Amino acid sequence: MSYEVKLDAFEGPLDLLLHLIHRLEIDIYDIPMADLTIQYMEHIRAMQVLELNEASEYLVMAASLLAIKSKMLLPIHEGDFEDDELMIDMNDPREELVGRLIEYRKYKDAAEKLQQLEEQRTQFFTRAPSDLTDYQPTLQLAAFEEPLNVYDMIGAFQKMMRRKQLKAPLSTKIARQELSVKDQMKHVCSIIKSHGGSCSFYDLFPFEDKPTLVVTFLSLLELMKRQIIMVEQQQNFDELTVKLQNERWEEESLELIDE
Amino acid sequence: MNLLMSKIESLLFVTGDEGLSAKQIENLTDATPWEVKDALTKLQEDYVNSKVRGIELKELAGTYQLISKKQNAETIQRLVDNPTTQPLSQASLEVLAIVAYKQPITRIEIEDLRGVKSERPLHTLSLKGLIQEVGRAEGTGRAILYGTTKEFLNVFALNDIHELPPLPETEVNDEEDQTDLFMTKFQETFSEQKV
Amino acid sequence: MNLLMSKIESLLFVTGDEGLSAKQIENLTDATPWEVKDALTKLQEDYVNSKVRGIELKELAGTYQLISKKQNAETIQRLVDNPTTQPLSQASLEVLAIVAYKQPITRIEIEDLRGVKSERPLHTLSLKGLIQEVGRAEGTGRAILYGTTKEFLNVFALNDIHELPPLPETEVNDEEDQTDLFMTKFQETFSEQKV
Repeated sequence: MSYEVKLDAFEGPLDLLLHLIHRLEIDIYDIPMADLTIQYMEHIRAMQVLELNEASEYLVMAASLLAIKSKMLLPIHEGDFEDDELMIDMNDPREELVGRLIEYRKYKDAAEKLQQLEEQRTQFFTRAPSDLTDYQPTLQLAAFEEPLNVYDMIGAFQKMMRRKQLKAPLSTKIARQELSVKDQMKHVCSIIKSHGGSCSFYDLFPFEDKPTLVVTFLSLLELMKRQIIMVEQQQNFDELTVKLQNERWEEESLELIDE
Repeated sequence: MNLLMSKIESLLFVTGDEGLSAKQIENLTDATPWEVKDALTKLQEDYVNSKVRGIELKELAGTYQLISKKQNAETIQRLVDNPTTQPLSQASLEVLAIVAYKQPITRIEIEDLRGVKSERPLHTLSLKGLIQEVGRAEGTGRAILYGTTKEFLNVFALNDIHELPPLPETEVNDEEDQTDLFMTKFQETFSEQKV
Repeated sequence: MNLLMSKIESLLFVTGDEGLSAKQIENLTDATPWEVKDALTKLQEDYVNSKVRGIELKELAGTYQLISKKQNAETIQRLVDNPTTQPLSQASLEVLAIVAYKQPITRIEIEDLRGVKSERPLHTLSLKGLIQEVGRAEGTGRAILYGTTKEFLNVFALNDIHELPPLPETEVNDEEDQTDLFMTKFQETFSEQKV
């Protein structure tokens, strides 16, 4: 008998056995040990790739299959039954194995259900809590009421990552690559001007996409160097304010900038 | 009633993925538990019945939260840049299932059940914030006991650990059936031989 | 039309405080500018006319976003005033996670990561003594660099910052490494054994 064996598809010897039992349509409560053992060995032999630390586990199982098989071959003599000790030995040698297989199968099924739940969870999205700064009292009271552990922190981080994946480049590929620092400097100046000569740092970064952020930032640095704008911060945590230094900046002067 | 529903919608809207418990909603709206329950039920009915609404109500990880309507999943997925969350591997799912149903549980117990070493999936699950150390086992080793986290509930859209689908069979019955079967077989063999 | 409204509500719901432009909505829903305009108008009418709704539509500089209904401002205020329901604890926790793992880090870097302004949580965390200024960044801005404090270690029962579990940032490689080191020996053994 030959067939394709993909061993990395199995989660260990128990998984492999369950697979065989299913494929051979064996009654799990009455396993023909000889057949199963042969099949198991066939598969083990066909393994091309095996994990170093799992190899031993497959081996141990192989050994116990052989042990069970040979136990079942032991001749049963009449009269032996009167001996109590032997009675205990007469328990079906497969019993423990069957118990393990059934127990393992339960969790394998449960894992499948979890997978379905995981899949279903991708069908809906939550939103970040709103920015309630406007409602916030100046002094904030206790931020954490319950005792926290590091897993709360990791949880918070994961939530953020889930949310973050909804940040596709929304302003779809409008060829913004051609954006030059020079052009952006002009643009920045006009934004500040439209805000009446000074605006928040954030107003200058309305887009999420990286190239624009970088170019805008570079243009700000360039404008600061040329003392066309000034950046101010009143206090820690305060917003940065960008001011036009010289109200009468000339577009022409920007034209002279070398890129 | 309408006003209460409106208030609740506002509250749940601003609290986003943190959500609020029924108790918190009661306190914030000065409504009775009964009124809140009623308003929540009516809100969800509204959401589901109205073709215009794009949101729904869900109990997630112990709080009520607004979520986007499942029918619109495809539309929202167009917003998804690069999925940051990979689905879990088979090994991780198995270990997670065992931890979820048998918590608190040690690594050795998990490995006994699976028949394979399980350090790596345990590590992965910890890193993803799905399981955590919940204590130490009695005895010499003082082995780490694992349990699931709130993030676990979030990822699998559960409100509570008891919302997990029941295990196929309970262990006890299983063992009983099994021994019964073996006993019958054994007795059969036995009596045949006696004859 | 109803379906479009539902889609738009879903989209605006998940994009939160960022909102979407009409153009973006058109792209995401494959609708014409007219249809989108129309749907937005109808949505806003619905929100305003319905006593049950707790949200409304706001247009700001060409961007549409959902906000909580102004009539419910008082309720929202109670939410903010109430320390046990403060939705900011999630924000603080996020910022704290970022500072803990990426210190020293500037505010801008934090905001880049979170995609939202983070002054307020930084302020709270400073007040609580969980983070502190640990230096200034090189360069023009000389921005403040933040790091965690001893109190932080206390609160999270850590001896040392290195005791933090690794960050789930880079996707954990869930695939198991594979090796065939054992294989040769293994196959030999079993081919010898006649089963």
